[in-house]
Amino acid sequence: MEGLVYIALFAPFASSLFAALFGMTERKIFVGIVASTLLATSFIASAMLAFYVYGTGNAIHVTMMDWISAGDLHIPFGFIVDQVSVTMMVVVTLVSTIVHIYSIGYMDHDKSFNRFFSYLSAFVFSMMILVMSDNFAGLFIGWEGVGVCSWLLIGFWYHKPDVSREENPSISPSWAANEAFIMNRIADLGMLIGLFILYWNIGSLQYDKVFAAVPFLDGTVLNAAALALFIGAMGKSAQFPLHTWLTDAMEGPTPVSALIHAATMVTAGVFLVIRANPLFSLTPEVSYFIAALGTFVAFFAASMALVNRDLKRIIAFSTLSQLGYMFAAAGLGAYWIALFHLAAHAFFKALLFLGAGNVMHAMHDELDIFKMGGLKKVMKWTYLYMGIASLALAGIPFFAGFFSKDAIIETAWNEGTIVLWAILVITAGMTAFYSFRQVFLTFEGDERYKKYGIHPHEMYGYVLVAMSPLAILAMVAGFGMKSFEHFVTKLLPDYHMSEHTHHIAWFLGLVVLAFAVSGILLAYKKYYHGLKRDEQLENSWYYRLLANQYYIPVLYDEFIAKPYAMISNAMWTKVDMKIVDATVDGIAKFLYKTGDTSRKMQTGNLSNYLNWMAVGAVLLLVVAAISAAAIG
Amino acid sequence: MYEAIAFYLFSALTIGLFLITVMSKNVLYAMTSLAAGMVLISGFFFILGADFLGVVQLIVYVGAVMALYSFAMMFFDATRDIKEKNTPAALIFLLGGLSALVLVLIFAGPIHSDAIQALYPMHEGVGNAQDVGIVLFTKYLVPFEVAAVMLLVAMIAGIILAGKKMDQSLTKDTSVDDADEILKQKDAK
Amino acid sequence: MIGLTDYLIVSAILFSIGLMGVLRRRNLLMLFFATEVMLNAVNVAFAAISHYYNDLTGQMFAFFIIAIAASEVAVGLGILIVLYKKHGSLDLDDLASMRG
Amino acid sequence: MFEPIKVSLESLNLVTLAPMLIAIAGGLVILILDLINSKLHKSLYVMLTILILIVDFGATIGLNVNERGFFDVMLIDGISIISQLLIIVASILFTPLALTSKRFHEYSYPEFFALFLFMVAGFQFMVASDNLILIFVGLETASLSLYTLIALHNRSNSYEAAVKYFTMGALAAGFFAMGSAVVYGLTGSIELYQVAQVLSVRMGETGIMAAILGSSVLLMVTLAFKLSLFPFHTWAPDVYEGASAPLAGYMAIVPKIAAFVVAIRIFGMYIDLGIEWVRIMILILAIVTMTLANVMALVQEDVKRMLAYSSISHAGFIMAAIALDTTEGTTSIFLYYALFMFTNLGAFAMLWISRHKVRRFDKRYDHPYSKFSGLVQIMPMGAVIMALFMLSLAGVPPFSVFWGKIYVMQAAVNAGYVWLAIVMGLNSAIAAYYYLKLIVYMFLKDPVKDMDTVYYNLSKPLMVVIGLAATATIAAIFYVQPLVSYLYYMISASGY
Amino acid sequence: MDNILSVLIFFPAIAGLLGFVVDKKSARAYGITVAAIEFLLSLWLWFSFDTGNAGMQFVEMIPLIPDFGVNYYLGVDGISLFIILMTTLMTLIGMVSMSIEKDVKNMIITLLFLEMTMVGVFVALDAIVFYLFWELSLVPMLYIIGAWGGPLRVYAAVKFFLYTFMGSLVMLVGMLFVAYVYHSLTGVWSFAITDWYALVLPVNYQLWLFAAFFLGFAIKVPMFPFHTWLPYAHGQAPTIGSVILAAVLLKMGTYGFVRFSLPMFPDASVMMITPIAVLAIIMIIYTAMVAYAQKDMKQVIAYSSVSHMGIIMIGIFAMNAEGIGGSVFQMLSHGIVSGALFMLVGIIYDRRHTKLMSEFGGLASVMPKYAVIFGIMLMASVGLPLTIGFVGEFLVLLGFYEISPVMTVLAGTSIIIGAVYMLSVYKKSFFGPVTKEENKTLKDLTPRETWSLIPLVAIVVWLGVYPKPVLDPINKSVNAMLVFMEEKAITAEAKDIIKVPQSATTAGEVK
Repeated sequence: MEGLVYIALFAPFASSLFAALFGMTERKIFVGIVASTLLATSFIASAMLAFYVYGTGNAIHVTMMDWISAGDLHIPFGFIVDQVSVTMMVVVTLVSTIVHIYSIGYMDHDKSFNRFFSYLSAFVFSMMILVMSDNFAGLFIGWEGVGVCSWLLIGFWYHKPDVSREENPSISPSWAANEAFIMNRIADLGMLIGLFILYWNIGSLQYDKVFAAVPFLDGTVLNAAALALFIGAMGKSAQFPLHTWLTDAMEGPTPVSALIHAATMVTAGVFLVIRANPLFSLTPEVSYFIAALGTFVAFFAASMALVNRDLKRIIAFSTLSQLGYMFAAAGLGAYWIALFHLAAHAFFKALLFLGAGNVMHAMHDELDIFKMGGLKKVMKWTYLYMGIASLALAGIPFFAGFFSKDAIIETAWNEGTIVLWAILVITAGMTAFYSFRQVFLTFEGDERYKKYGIHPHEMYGYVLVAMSPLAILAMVAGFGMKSFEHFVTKLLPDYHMSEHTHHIAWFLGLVVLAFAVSGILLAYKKYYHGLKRDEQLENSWYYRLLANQYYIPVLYDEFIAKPYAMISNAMWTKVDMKIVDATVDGIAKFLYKTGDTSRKMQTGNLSNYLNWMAVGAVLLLVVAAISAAAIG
Repeated sequence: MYEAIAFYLFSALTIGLFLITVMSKNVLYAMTSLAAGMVLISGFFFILGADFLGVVQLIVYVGAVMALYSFAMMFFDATRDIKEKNTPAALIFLLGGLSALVLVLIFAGPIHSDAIQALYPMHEGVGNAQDVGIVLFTKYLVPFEVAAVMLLVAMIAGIILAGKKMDQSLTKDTSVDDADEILKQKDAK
Repeated sequence: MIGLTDYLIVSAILFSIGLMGVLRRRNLLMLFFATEVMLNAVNVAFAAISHYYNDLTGQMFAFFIIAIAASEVAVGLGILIVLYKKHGSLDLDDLASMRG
Repeated sequence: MFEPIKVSLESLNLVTLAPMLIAIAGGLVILILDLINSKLHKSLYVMLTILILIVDFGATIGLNVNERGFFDVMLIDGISIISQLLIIVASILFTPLALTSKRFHEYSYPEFFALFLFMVAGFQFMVASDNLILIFVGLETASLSLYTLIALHNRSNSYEAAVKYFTMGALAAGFFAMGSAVVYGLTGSIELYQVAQVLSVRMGETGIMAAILGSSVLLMVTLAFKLSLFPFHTWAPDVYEGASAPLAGYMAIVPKIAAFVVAIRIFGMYIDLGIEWVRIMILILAIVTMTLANVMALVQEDVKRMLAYSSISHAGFIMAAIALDTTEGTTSIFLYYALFMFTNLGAFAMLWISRHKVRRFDKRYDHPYSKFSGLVQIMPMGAVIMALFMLSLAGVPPFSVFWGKIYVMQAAVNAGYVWLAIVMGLNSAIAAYYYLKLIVYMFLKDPVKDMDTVYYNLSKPLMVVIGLAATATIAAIFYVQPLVSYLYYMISASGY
Repeated sequence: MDNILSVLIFFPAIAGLLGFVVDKKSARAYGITVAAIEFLLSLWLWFSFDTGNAGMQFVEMIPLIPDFGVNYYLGVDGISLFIILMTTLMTLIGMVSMSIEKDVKNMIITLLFLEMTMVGVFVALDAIVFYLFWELSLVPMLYIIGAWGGPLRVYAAVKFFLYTFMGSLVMLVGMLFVAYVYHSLTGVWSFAITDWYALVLPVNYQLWLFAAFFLGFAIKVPMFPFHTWLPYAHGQAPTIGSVILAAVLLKMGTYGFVRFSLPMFPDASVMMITPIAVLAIIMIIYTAMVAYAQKDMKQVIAYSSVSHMGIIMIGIFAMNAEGIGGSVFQMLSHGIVSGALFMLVGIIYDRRHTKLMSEFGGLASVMPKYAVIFGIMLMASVGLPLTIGFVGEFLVLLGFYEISPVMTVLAGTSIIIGAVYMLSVYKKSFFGPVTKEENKTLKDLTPRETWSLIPLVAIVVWLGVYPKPVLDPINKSVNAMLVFMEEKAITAEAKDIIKVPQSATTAGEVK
């Protein structure tokens, strides 16, 4: 079994290295094939591990070697395959494999084809470390590793120039990449602090030791640690106020968005909260804060998705919103539900993104849904996939999203947090609306793209085949909920609805469904028959507020980035040059001036010299007399 | 009483003469008053019983030194009045006055002590020259000989500095900016 | 009665006169005169102290000072002569080619 | 009438006089040789001088410590021996600089070498006595010779230098005489050991302080002039510039050693008597000197003038050690000069070889910095060696001056003057600038003029001297130990 | 070979002397060979180093000036061992990568002398010998900056020299005072650091001495506000000069803190934690901001050096094994990474003769290999896990957290603002379209450049993934030092703050 662990872990690494070998050469199709095969290997190994864990209920714990040891700190490269991590592994490798295969088709015209695979596999490797590590430091390796890969991949088309925010809200891929990295770094500092708190209070960063010791710690310490870790999670999972990078990250190639910014990396924050559940369950205040923030983000992101015109951004907002749901669940203590939603979401959201990728591919990278329409004629399969994924996202019964999202909303009710419940329900309606707004605008109605002289075409067949597992999972995954619960609750605390909630569960489900269906109907009414633009609405302040993401990116730009640049510049030109350095030079100049002044006594005239001698004698006398008087 | 009169007379005269030496614009006057002042200084020595010193003062100073100065004066053709941009008088008098004041303060203090034993006492009834001679040729023989060397040095120095050879300088003092000229002249030759 | 102090004060005054001369004069020859005055003033002090202590050391010192003064004159005039040959002047104000 | 005075030859201890007599006799021999044959080449005289000095050295080193001779006029204690040795060694080292490839005016006089030897003898007398008369006479003998030697260079600048030095020296002599008169008035003696005895008795008397103050100030003026301490240093830059480089280098060492010995004897006595303000006066003088000389050196355009200021600053540096009045402090003075000697010799020798016989480099200066521009391209080895000397002067370890500096500073620290050590340190940092400036010119700039970049004066003997100086500068670390222990032994034996 | 340390010191020096004879055209090969041999010797030192021993090894002691207590006293422990290795490595790599055409021979000789002084500083166990090499190292650097530098080179070189010289002279006074105290307590003169360690000084002495040493070291580090010589020095120095300066010379300062300040003045060090941490934090944040404002690529790296040195400083004053060990490791990491970054900047400078970022843009498209290596170094510089940069930074911040959480957060902002300026450099220079015509034809790395960078990349990854072989000996020596400091501390506060790791107390292997 240990061998499988290493295969699962290192196959993506091997894939990355292999692709990197050809990183600077022409497109080589076999690179994509080899990479996909290796990823598939990793998936198979993960699946086998999952069966093993499922079958035996045992976790596999391996320690590869020591990493850092200094003082009392000992960090090994240790990996643990237990119920939680194996779930993540399977999800990650599955989606990655599909995305890899998809990318062979999607990236076929890109001259950096090989490099792309190298990055993508490296990402998977980092993600595997993140989920498999048996200690917080290892988690942090993966954490940063996925950050870097995300940076590389968002900025994959680095050669694009910067443009104004009006033209492209993300400015440029490289800008978006840097934004993502820096925002994540802010959160990572929080995470590091969390690690430090745990280490200095417990003396170890190993999960088992930490979680064993957590119950004996002081409340404030726990709160601090939980909060700090959650700050880390907020960055990676793009929770408010660190959310802006996620939509900008859509500058990356679409497979990247599917894999990283929908299915896997962004859920790392949720994973962290789930993983550290013994800590979070001891800190109800922090947990409640997580739930509340999650709920807020769910609504907040959904609201922005309502009016957006960018195909990928809409999906990105929906991802954000769904992450909010997950945090809400995790914050409320329903860790396994959060994990379940995480997995289900990974499937349908990846599918959605890949579908969007197909559209982009067909539309020659056009993303404005107002310029699309009627694509169903040429892209039947894609329409089908995206439809399925949207249904799952909207929470229509028997699709994956229904089970998981419903459970979360039910949890909110169950915990008695009616406000959260209400918001989540409303958000569910909004989710349905914007998903179908997007689907309808893209695939139904008049063929607006013709104006722009675009000739769309369906994606390659093998790509569509490769996407099918996701579609199937998006449809059926929900039925595995019971066995999943059974599986993961061996590790995670089980969460049961109270008797009362259980009784009215059908009712609650109906409420949610009602909202979802009405959302779809509204979308149908407005957009199914083509785009009718409402100038008045589009110019209203709230529409513009939403369309501009509440002006938050602008605010960040104006109040953080620009002042920072300004202060930096002032620090350099004013403080460093004019004060610090000038002081040093000033001392030197002062000495030089003194020299210049005092050399004037050296007139060359003997008479002056003689006078100096006499003056000196008098001075000497004065000095002697004064010091004699002073000493007494 | 007699001594007091002599002292005050000599003091007044020397101060006056030396003031002329210092203040006069004419070298001749200055030198004459200097010589006269030195003669009077030897008067002090005689009053103080330092006969030998007085004689030496007369011979060496008034004789030799003054003769040297006179020759030098002739050489320098310094009989005319000298035009000097003297240092501002205020500074001079300030410094001179201050030093005088300080020195007077020092000397006016209880510098003299009866407790001090003379190491080389003068002997009653013995001529000053004899006393001096004995000390000079025992205790101070070495300084005496060194003084001889010093005079030798002075003599050699005087001779070679004033000698003809100094007129033909081997080490000229032209700057390199004139060097081109020199080179050209050489080429011309 | 004339005491040691009186002599010393005369010596001090003479010394100061000499010093003033040194400070004041710009003509080298005149300047040398002033140094002679100073040395003579010191001689008076030595002779007086010697007298009042009844000790010969002071006279010895005065004697050597005379010798030194004489040698200085010789060397000094030697230097003055070469200088005069070169510069044609004994004025200090003409003698400031090196400065700074 | 007197009884005839009987003096046994043994009680005179004539051997204490031997070193000086050798030098004087040597000078006379040279004069006689010249009388016999006036066509002899200078190299003969140079070698003769060196030989005489070597004999002198031998005689000195054989002296017993703590002896007095000749009616106690001669004082052969530890510092007198080591200072004489230093004087002689420095003289030996500087003499061969006469053997340039070009002829210079002063070396055409055999009298030059005779005067040189008389000067050495004068300095030796100066340090080998605590009798103010002999000190004075020795000082004047040496000084008069030195004035003449400077003037003999026979350039208008050298006359100017000689006149300046001479006139100020005459004034200083007046001060010295007056100071001695006050001392004599106070104690009835001019022998320092007697003076100390009488003063220690008289210390308690009221009103006596004014006279002590007067005497110390007057004597200090003279010594400060000799040591070129601010503001009595004004002659030094001009005289260094006007004198030939070997003499300038010589002046930076030998007269100062002699003057330091006298200063140790006089002011050490005052401080030992418990007169604290003398210490303060010396410290202030030292600090002002090293600082102001340093800042003035910063702005110099001529290397020789810069070295003049630097030697003023070094003197100030060492002057502070006198104020410490500890054995280590006194040791540090001699150690410093012993180590400084080689570096200084080297630096001035380098200037000397770059001297053109007739021309100056530009209208004003002989050795401006720009003359050394790009020296590394013209004469790499010379540039490296010169840089070595500059680094040594700046106090970069492990070159010789560093060990001197560190010893002085350690002495200051040991005596409880940590702040003084810090001031010294900061001053060394300032000083580094102007030494560095020369290095910058030599290594980091391009030559300015094609002519005058030739090194006219270089000859084999000079190369040997420079090589010796460089070796001694670099290898200081290996001989510091024996040097220190010898100096320390000698000084502690003589009770300082 | 018990005298391996002497060999390490003097081999380059002698080689440098002999180098005068070598023909100009072969000078470079000569230099590389010598540096390679020196590097192999240092490797040999590592292999024969007894990692189980925390104390000084390969000790050599020859009395130089016994009356004065100066000995030729050398030794190496876990702390200095790797800095020596880094020194020899960076010298070798610097020489290999060197692109200088003018006066190559002089450069080679200078570098060899510089190597001698650098190794000397790190192996000296006698304060005077330490000081000797410390000062001597200024001279070759002065020459390198001054002779091969940019237009302001003389100013920069002189500023560098004088600034450091000034500080170290004050330090020298401190050393002399310690020697004096040692003498007055024991009656023996000694400048041996190991002897000084045994001195228990009163707190006020400690504070003053700490201040004196601080000035010397802080200028070298360089700590805010003494850092302004550094941008000039780097800005004007040729690539090789910057590489050595950043990689090794700056480490002398921090090494000095570890070797002198901490063990000798434990109480004062503990009392000075807050002021120094404040300075270090200012240094971290302020210089990072200044770095962000720079227009010249090299200046960014220069200021980033200052910022990173702040991290090292803060770790040293964490007073626990994690922090100090992390600092020492970070010294190595910073040495390798900043050295590599300077080499990289030098490479583009050689091609374009400008370092202004506005002149570049889109380099990743024309110079992919270059961009990759730059990217790796950049990531190491911002402390990405599994690169060398992370280990040290992580340990430092971890260690300092015990002292002050708030200040750790402030210092930790370095991971954010570090990323800000480094990424901005990368974006401005490497991303975006190729706008300048001159850039379109740029050649990617030549084999020589590649092969001088590859080892560094390898080390960056190797020590990021498996720092144990390096970290263990460091840790051992640091533990020993902490045990010793704790025993020696006299104030209760210091005893409290100096944290000896449990592993060190239980193992009992420490003398």
